[in-house]
This record gives sequence, structure tokens and C-alpha cells, in this order.
Amino acid sequence: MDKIVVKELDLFYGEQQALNSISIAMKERSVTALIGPSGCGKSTFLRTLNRMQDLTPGVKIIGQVKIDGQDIYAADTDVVLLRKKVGMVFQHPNPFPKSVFENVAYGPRIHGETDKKKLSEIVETSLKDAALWNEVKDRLHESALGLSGGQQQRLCIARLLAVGPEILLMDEPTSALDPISTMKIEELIAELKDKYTIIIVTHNMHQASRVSDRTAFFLSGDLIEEDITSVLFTRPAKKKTEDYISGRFG
Amino acid sequence: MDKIVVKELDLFYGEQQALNSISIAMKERSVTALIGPSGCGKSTFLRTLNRMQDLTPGVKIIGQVKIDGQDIYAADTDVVLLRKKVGMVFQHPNPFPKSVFENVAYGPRIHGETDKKKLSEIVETSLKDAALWNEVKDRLHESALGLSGGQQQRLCIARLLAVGPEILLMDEPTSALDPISTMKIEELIAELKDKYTIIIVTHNMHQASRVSDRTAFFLSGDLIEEDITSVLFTRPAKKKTEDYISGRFG
Amino acid sequence: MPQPTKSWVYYNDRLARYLFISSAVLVSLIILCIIWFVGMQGLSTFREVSFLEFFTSSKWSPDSGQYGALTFIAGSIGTTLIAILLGGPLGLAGAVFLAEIAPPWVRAIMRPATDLFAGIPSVVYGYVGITVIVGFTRKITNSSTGYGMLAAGIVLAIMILPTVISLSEDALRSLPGSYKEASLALGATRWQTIWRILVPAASPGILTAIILAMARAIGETMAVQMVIGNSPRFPDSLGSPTSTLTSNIVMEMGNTPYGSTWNNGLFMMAFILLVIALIMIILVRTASRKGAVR
Amino acid sequence: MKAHQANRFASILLWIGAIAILALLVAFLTLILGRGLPYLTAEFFSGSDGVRGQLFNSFYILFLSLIFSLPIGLGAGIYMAEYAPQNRFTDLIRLSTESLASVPSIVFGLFGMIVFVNMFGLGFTILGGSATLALLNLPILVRVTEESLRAVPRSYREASLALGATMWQTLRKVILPTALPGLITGITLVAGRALGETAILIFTAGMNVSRILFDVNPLAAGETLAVHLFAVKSNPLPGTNSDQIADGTAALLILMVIVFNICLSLPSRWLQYRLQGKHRG
Amino acid sequence: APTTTTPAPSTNTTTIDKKTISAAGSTALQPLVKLAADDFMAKNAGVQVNLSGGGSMTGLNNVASGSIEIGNSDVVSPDELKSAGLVDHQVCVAPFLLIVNKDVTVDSLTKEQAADIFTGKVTNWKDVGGKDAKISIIGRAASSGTRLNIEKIVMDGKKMTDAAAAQDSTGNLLTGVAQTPGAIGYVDAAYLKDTVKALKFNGVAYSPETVINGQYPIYSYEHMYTKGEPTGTVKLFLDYILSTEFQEKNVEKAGFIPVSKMKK
Ligand SMILES: Nc1ncnc2c1ncn2[C@@H]1O[C@H](COP(=O)(O)OP(=O)(O)OP(=O)(O)O)[C@@H](O)[C@H]1O
Ligand SMILES: Nc1ncnc2c1ncn2[C@@H]1O[C@H](COP(=O)(O)OP(=O)(O)OP(=O)(O)O)[C@@H](O)[C@H]1O
Ligand SMILES: [Mg+2]
Ligand SMILES: [Mg+2]
Ligand SMILES: O=P([O-])([O-])[O-]
Repeated sequence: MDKIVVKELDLFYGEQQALNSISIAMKERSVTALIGPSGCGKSTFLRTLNRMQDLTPGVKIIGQVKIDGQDIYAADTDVVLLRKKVGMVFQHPNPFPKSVFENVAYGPRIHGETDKKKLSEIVETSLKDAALWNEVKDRLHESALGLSGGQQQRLCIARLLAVGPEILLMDEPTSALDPISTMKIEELIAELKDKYTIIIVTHNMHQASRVSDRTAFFLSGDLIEEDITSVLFTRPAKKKTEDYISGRFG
Repeated sequence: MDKIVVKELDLFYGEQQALNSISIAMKERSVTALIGPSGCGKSTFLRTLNRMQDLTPGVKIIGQVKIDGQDIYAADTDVVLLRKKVGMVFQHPNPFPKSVFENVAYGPRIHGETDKKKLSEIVETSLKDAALWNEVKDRLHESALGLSGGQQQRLCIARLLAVGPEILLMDEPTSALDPISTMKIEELIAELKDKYTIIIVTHNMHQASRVSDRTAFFLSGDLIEEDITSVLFTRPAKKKTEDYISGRFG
Repeated sequence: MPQPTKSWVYYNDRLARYLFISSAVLVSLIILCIIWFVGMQGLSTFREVSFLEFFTSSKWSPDSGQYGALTFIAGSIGTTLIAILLGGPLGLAGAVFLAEIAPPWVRAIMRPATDLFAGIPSVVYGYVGITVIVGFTRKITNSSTGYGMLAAGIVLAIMILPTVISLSEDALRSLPGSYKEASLALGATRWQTIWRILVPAASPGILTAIILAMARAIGETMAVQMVIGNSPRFPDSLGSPTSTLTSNIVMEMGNTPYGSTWNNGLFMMAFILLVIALIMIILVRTASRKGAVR
Repeated sequence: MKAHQANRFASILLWIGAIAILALLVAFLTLILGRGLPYLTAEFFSGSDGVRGQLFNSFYILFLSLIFSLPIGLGAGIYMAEYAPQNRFTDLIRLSTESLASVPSIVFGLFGMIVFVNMFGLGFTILGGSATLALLNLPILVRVTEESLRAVPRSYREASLALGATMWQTLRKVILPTALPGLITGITLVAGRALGETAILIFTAGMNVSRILFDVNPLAAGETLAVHLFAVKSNPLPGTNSDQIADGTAALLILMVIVFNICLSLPSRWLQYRLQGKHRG
Repeated sequence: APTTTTPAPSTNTTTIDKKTISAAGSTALQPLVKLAADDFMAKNAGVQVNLSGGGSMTGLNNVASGSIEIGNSDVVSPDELKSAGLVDHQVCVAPFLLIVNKDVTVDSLTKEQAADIFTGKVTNWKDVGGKDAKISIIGRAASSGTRLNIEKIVMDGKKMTDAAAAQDSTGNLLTGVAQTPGAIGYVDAAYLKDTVKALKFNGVAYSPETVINGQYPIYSYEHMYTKGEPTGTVKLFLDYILSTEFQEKNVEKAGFIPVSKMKK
């Protein structure tokens, strides 16, 4: 079933158009990779899916984004609930300057959970799901900023899982990490895809081919091509895609 | 002839060692590419070659770097002269907030050139050498910040050429640029190598294979392997190199 | 997980938002009130005094019906300029030193220390002014008392140091590190980098610092009043008594009947100060906007 | 080489400038403390001309003025940093806070005198003084708040909002706690300036103190230490050792500002340390 | 015109009504009122007399607007404030002194000499019998009651020269005269300090006797204004100041002269 359906989406930063009539659909419980050279609009597109783009002043969005059949840009959309359902992981790990525990408990707390015991449970499950529990279980109450980059990124994923999202958006989640942390995150993604719909932006085509079911190639604000990952990387339909994946630019 | 010879170079950021006993030599008028995953020490290494690393507080450097047979870390080295000889291009274009002309004229000026006519000549030659002259000749006195990213980067190269360096260090000079600008810079590098010794850091292995004569692969502060570019990419001697270039991580 | 009662969270969010907006509006209302009150009181001077006389005559002798405030306006501007000429370069040197030269431990001491300047009450400055600085200016200007614009300018120069230093340092520090790197990588010395790249690049911020310091100087009252000499006439030299807007307000406010023309004239002087402050702010804004465009 | 010499010369000049600035400060401090410290005896505080009332008033007026100005200043600062869209309205508000910041304090004093002392009929009281002083604090508070909030990395905001938090939740739980050290430093600056303020209070809080020790009645007379210093300097009442009182008061004021700076910077450093975690400086 | 009440014998019907009363205004009169307030508070436990300076007009303005109960003034209330119904109480006589820096060798000035100095006609001490040194005038603000009195009595209503430096308060004036070579100024007798030298006027040194017997002419009556006739605590306080007990015991001690001693 299609979880996300985007139809003819245009996005403008002031005068400048950054997305040109993007149409794409993503299936439930699948991983879609977005690739393309720097500045092509990958992050911009990703951020329209949970309306984080609303925070940028001067942005204009035309077109339709439907999640579970509901237009998220409709006037009556509850943005807060939307963001709860569509979680996001950022390029640079951004834990709050709080303890590990408080980072993960943050989401449940703001959504009204006050029971200490329940919170502990949620924190534990989320950290386990993010494959971080063993590394931090003895330092739950130390500052999260003391963790390594890779641990911080998994903490951010755990923090996200704790609010119970259905869709995970990841914007180059490993680009600031070392190889081993990268591997761990990639493994995590493979596990998470049984439960969540995942969209991941990456600069690394190998990563795209390793983790994703489908891949979409962006160039200068256009969605050039979208296909099953192995097909896109071996038999791309468009010349531009081929040039890019063969490394002729970017 | 070897222009640069590095012997058993260790570098520490405080307690943490970032370079482990690096030894490498670079020939005059050649292009050497430095590749490796993020955080492996490529930038760190590059910045030891013109002693920009001196600016970072708490850095300790052990070992030898000889340029034209002279140890640049010897006590009597004139750092200012060294930096004039060993120029640097940064990842993000960083023109000064001055006019195009003043950006290029800056170097000659600080090195004592006051003659207006000579300055104009230097500016023109440098901009031509950096393949930018045609695009900016009508707006020499407008702010350099109004140029596009790719133009800014070429301006930075022109600014560098104007002081008459012998060695060019480039730290991911195209990673912030669009495909077309990238191509232009790559072409420029190909031209410049007739006159200069060039060392370029890049994340893009295709770029490394397109522009460089030799390639060095760094991993976690170690120089794993250094060889003729085509050899390193097709028949690497080390398993780690192979894993990296085949995209198994990074 | 329990579903939050949506309305509650939303209600809070909205309430907070309205509270913040109303605080912001209140701040605007306050300044409007001040302009209104001081302006109304001040402008009523012109029921009895001609506009032209007030601004172009330097004869201030209210008991004989002469209300020329030019001396005070000139005195305020003059002392402020002296303060900036003396304190500006020194403060800028301090800022450059803190931003680019000082070893971390020196900075750790000096930065809070300069803030202490701001914490010294103006009466203390004035007292040091009377007992030390006036004697000094008496000597160098070879005048009989030493009270005057130079003494006031020196006192003000010291008082504006923290403003100049901290704002200019912030401006220098907020420059992208890439400017410095680029310049040094071209073989520039540290001083060349500072003087040709960093200071020009930070000039909008430095200008802001200077203008705000001027606003501080022109509005300073107690310290100036103690060393300016308070004579309502143009001075013969930098070392002879004159007056500023602020000093004349405190001198005479307590001894003039509220609502009298004389008293209204003093409010008019306060209003002029307010207008000067507003003009300075507009200058600051254009300065920083010019910086943003570049 | 010429460039090298210029470099050396400029460095020396800058060092001299910096030393001159510090020397000035040291000269001020030694002059004031040297003259005044010897008089800071118990008698100085609680004798018949003792300043304990003024000391109390200084802090009480500061406290009240912060009570008035903090909520509004914080609120407006938060609005400017977090909510304000780019439009005419916010431009106007920004312009007014900046203007308010550059209003000479004597103008505040006169305004307070017309409005609080005369129109509201408060007379020269603690209340009138602190209400006027609040006007002085306000713009600095707005500015400090805005700056410390802006210094909080954008990523914290994004992370919180992306988890489905409302703006208010994000503010309360993430942004304000992170900005706290900066806020505290800012409030210290405000407090330091308010403690030394004279011109405003002469016109609004008057020049004498209540007989009752630690009179918390806001309608009591509100002479502060700084005003007291001004008063004894300008009116050395015969029969009092006014010079000693003045010197002692000046020293006490400086001490207060120093202690204030230290006291408030410690918790903010500690907070910063805690927020950053052990592994980062 | 404000009516001048003669010292009235206290009537027993007046009682404490307000716990706190405030007086502000003239700095010249302030030392005396402070003494009176201290005594009065000692006698009437629980009563608080707030006292501020600020200048004569500050006192008059504020008593007229009702912010304070008593306005102290060196001068008679101006017409602007008469409509407020101010009532005058003359409480004592304040003498003024001409003072000079200690390096000045002159000990006495005639009225003409003093007037010439203050109008700016004479600018060197040698012209009035001293050594060759410039005269620096340090006076009070144009609106000060003390200055008005000097202009009235010493200068026959002529204006003080603009070239004079002025200080807004007696304290700063004293510091100025003490620090500036060749300086001359004027203060209320109560404030005289040994950092400066007091001059004789027409050869007569100031003392209460020379004022009372008319030899020393530089003095003025000091006023305490109330809005309407005083009642309750305010009246008790004014009565105390005007009481023979206080006038005889304290007024002279404070450097003033009791009204009753003046020969009308
Ligand atoms: N806030 C903004 N205001 C104006 N233009 C913007 C803004 N953010 C992004 N852009 C522009 O929109 C285009 C797309 O940017 P975007 O960040 O989506 O690219 P990207 O594909 O994510 O690149 P990268 O791989 O570098 O992250 C770029 O040209 C960028 O300059
Ligand atoms: N100023 C510094 N202080 C402490 N550690 C540093 C500093 N700069 C870099 N490092 C560390 O040194 C290591 C090498 O960093 P470097 O910037 O040289 O990597 P790189 O190979 O250039 O990576 P990238 O491709 O991301 O630019 C990294 O682990 C980095 O965290
Ligand atoms: Mg991006
Ligand atoms: Mg790097
Ligand atoms: O006593 P005065 O302050 O009015 O001179």
C-alpha cells in the first residue's frame, strides 16, 4: 500500500524554485533512498514530508502530499500530530544537552506520559530498538553530549522511536560518522524497515544500494528517475542518472 | 624531483592522535589525491604542509616535513614566506568581503606591490589562469560575494595564483559546488599541474581518478597506501583500500 | 502511550504565544509613552519661546526670558566627539587584542574585567573626575579651573570603553574563521590580516559599537555634570566651563517650577536627547543593514 | 622585512593598549577601594548615619525592578528570537526596543517623575523608583534574551519540533534551559548597571531611607547606595563625617558589583559545564 | 500671596494622624530639618519623617502636587505655584559665606569688590589686594536659591558672569573651590569646611551676632511650605521646629539663626 503519495509538488525559496513538480509514491515498510548532487533539493524535499519546511521563512509550497490518504497541507492538519507520526533524523546528530535518559524520555513526556515506570520502559525499549542499550545502560543519567558521534546518532534514532512514529525521514544520517558507526546505523535501518516506512537521503551510492528498496535520483530540483534500487543502479532509464551514478559528476 | 618529503609525521590534538607516523613524498608538477572516509585525517595532514595547523590551539606535531629540502618545522622557518609558497584552497569558497579586484590584488599588496599598473596586470593574469577572467572582467569592482559558488572558488584560486605559489593545497575544493562548476575546476587543475605541485583532498573517488597522478588512501590517521592512481584504484595492495574503494564503507 | 488532550497542549502553546506578543507590544508602547510625555511637555516650551531662538541662540538666561539652547546641544555633541576620539581607538585596540591576540587566560581575565567598568557608578566616575582629571586638564589646557569639555570627554571615554570593547569584540569574533585562514594562507602577517581583512569585514559591527557608545556618552549625566563646569555659554577652550543637555537638566530641574517655561525648556532638552538617541538607532540599523547586503 | 616589523610593532601597540585599559581599571579600583575599605566597619552599616537602609534599598529596588521587567523583557525577547516573522510589525517592535535601549537615563528619570511620582502620586518611593528602573532594564533584558536564545543551536529546535513538540514545549524544555547560562550572564549585567544607577532614582526614589530597618513597604522612601553616595558627595551635611561615608559607600558599591559578577557567573559556568557534559570543555 | 504664620503656640488638640510625613527641597535648609526630624522622631515613637534635598523648587513642586507634605525653600514661592494654595512658614535665617581656595591671600572683600569679581569685571586677585593670580569663580546653578540670594544682596540684583563654573550642589562646590587655585565661591554657613577659607565681608567676619546686629548682611529667611494650613503630624512637626526649645537649643548649633532673634 502507498503510505506517502506526493503529487506535483513545487517549492519556492522566495523567488527561487527549489523543487519542480515532484511526483512520487512510497510504500509502507519500505526504504526509499534519495540521491543526487549537492544542492539538488533532497533535503528540501524530505523536509516537506513532515512540514519542517514550514519553519523556514519565505517558503512557498504548491501541490499535494498525502500520508495515509490525508493531505498534510490541508488547513485542518494538526502539524504537531503529523510530526509525531513522521519522525526525522538529521545529518548531524543533535541530542539535547540533557542526560541520555532525558533525551529519549523527552518525546513521551511532551506527549503527556508522566508515569515514571512507563517512561523507563519506553526508554529501554527505544534504546534497544536503536541498538544502543548495551552501550549506554550504565550511563543513562550522564550528558548525551559525552557520547561519540555514532552513539549520538543512534540516540537520536532512539529518541525518535520513543514517540512511536510510522515514517522515518533520515537526512544523510551517517555522513558525519566513522565507518564503524556507519555500518551500525545501516544495520539498524535494515532492522527498522520491518516496522517503519523509511526515506533516507544519502550522498553515498553504495549506501543507497545497500540499504534501500527503491532509489530516487534528484537533479537541480527535478526528480529525474525513481525505480527499484538495483534496477536504477544497473539499468538507469535516463542518461543523466547514468552520468551521475558512473561518477561523471557530483 | 621530490618537492615535498614527509617523514614519520605524528600529530596530536591535545591527547588524541590524529596522524600516525605518516611518510610520503610528492613530486614537482604532479597532482596527488588524498582520499579516505570522513575524519581519517586528510584535512589535518594537508594543513600541516603550510603550517596552517599551527593556528589550532593545542596541536602537537612530531616528525619532519621538507619542502625543497628545507624542514618547514625548523625554528628559523619564516612561516609567512612558507605560506606564500604553499598556497591553499578551502572546501568552502572564502572570498573576502571586498571587490573581485581587491580579492585578487590582496596578496600582491600585502607582499609589497603598490604599483597600480602592475597590480592590474597580476589580477588579469591570475584571473585568466583561473579561467575566470571572461566571466568577471566587467564586474571587477563589484563585491566578490555576489559571484556564484563555482565562480567564488575559482576566484579563490586566482587570488592564490596572484601571490605566485609553487605548491597548491586543495581541501575538497569542489564538494560545495554544482556539477558544472566542478567540471570547470577539474579542468583548471589539469591545466595548472604543468606549473604547480598540487595536492587535493577529495571525497569523490571518480574525481580522484580523473584529476590525479598519484593517490594516497588514509584511514583513521594512518596512511594505508599510496600509489599511481590507476594502480591504486584497480589493483590496491591492501585489503582496507579495496574495501573502501569498492564502497564497502565510508 | 496515552493520547495527550490535544486542546490543552494547544491552549498552552497559544497562550504563551499571545503572552510573548503582548510583552513585545508593551515594550513598544512604553517607548511611545515616553516620547509622548517628554515630547508634549517639551514642545509646550514653544508656546512662549520661538523655535528659532531655542535652536540657534546660545543665550540661556531664563529669568530674563532668553531661551537659547544651542550651547547645550553643542556641548553634548562636543563632549561626545571627544569621548569617541579618545575612547574609540583605545576600545577598538582592546577589542582586537581580545579577539585576535590575547592568550586565552588573559582574555579570561580581561573580558570580565572590562565589564566591571560598566558596573562602576557614574557618581564615582564624576568624583574621580573632579579630584584627578580636572587637575590634569587644568594643566594641559592652561585654563583657570580645568572644568570643561576635555575633562568630560576623558571621563566619558573611560565610561564607554566597555561598550566599545565588548560589541567590537563580538563583531570580530562573529566573522567566519575562513577570512582569517584565507588571508594567513596567502602569506599575510597577523597584523595585515587584522588590519586589511578582519577590521574592514567587521566594520558594520564596529560602527554599531561606536554609535551605541556615542548614545551612551551623550546620555550620561551625573559624571559629566560634575566636571563640565556648568556655565551656560560657549567655552573659550576645551578647558573652560560649558554645559551639556544632560548636565543642564540636572542642574536646573530641581530648582524650576513644574510647568513653567523654564522647566518645559528642560523637558525640551530631554526630548532632544531622545531624538538624538533615535537618530543614532536609525544610523545603527543602516550600518548593520549595509553590512548584511555586502 | 617591513611587514614583519609592522606586525611586531602593531602587536606591541595592542598589548600596550590592553595593558593601559587594565591599568585604568586597576587604578580606579585601588583608588576607590583604597580610600573606602578602611571605613567599612560595623558602625558604617548600623551607626546613626549607617547605610544598612540604603544597602537594603539597593537590593530591594533592584529586586522589584527585575520583578517588573523580567517577565516582559523575557517575553518580548522570546518573541523576537523565536516567533517574530519578518514584517513591519516586528520591525517596529525591534526599533522600539533598540530605541528604548539608547534612551538617556535622565530621560527615564524625568518620565518616571512625571508619570509615577506626580501623575500616579507615588511620591519619592521605592515603588516609583523601581518602576522607573524597570524601564531601564527592559531593553537590555530583551536584547540579552534574544541573543542567548539565538545562540542555541537551531538543531535543538528542529529536533524537538520534529518529535511533535509544540513551540511552547520546545521553548520551556529545551531552548530556555540551554540558554540559561547566557540569560544569567545577561541578568548580571543588567543588575550591575541598575545597582549603580543614580540619575533615574534621584528623580523617582528620593534621597532618604525609612527609619524602619528593612522596610519592605514599597511606599517607603527609597534612597539607594548610589544615590546616597551622590547625596553625601553633593550635600555633605555638617556634623556628619560625610567624606568617609562617601568613600566607604563608593567602595561598597564596587565590592557589590564585583561580588555580584562572581556570584552569578559561578552558577552559569556550572550550568554550562553540566549541559555540555564531561567530555567537552 | 502665601500667608506667613507667626510661630504659633502649639495647641493641645493637634494629634498624630500620619505615621509618615515627607519633606524635600532646599539643600541650604536641609541640615536644620534633619536635626529637627531626628529629635521629633525620638520624641514621637513610630513617626517617620522622610527628608530629601533636590533643590528649593523640587520641594515646592512636589508639595504643590501633593506628593510630599512639606516643601523646603530658600526663596519665596513663585507665582506659578500660588494657585496650589501653598502656605509659608518661616523657620529660620540662613547666612551665606564667601569662600576661597586656601592659596588666596586676600582675607576680606568689600561689597563692590565682591560684586566686581562675580560680574566678571575683576579677574585677578591683585586687583583686590592679593597676589598676581587669576580668579576662578565656582558658583551654584542659575536656579539655586543660594545663588539668587548672593545676586540679590551682594550684587544688587546684577547677574553672575557666565564665565563662572557652576556646581549643582554645595558639596561639589566645596570640592571645586578646595581643588582649584585662585577659586572663589559661596556656601551656606552651615556647610563651611576647613578645606576652604571663609572671607570677611566689608571687613566683618560672619558670626550669629554680626548677623543679628545687622553688620553682616548676607543672609536670607528659610521657608517651609505646606499645601493649605498644616494639620496633624505635619503641624506637630512644624510646631516643634518653631518651638522655643528647638529654636534656642538647636538652630544656632546647626549654623542658622532663630527667626525670633532677628531685629525686624
Ligand atoms: N533556506 C533556504 N533559503 C534559500 N535557498 C535555500 C534554502 N535552503 C536550501 N536552499 C537552496 O535550495 C536548493 C536545494 O537545497 P537542499 O538543501 O535541498 O539540497 P540537498 O540536495 O539537500 O544538498 P546537500 O546534499 O548539500 O545537502 C539549493 O540550491 C539551496 O541553495
Ligand atoms: N581542532 C581539532 N581538535 C580536535 N580534534 C580535531 C580537530 N580537527 C580535527 N580533529 C579530529 O581529527 C580527526 C581528523 O580530522 P580531519 O578534519 O583531518 O578529517 P578529514 O579526513 O579531513 O575528514 P572530512 O572528510 O570530514 O573533512 C577527526 O577525528 C577529527 O575529529
Ligand atoms: Mg541536504
Ligand atoms: Mg576535511
Ligand atoms: O538651597 P539651594 O539648593 O536652593 O541653593
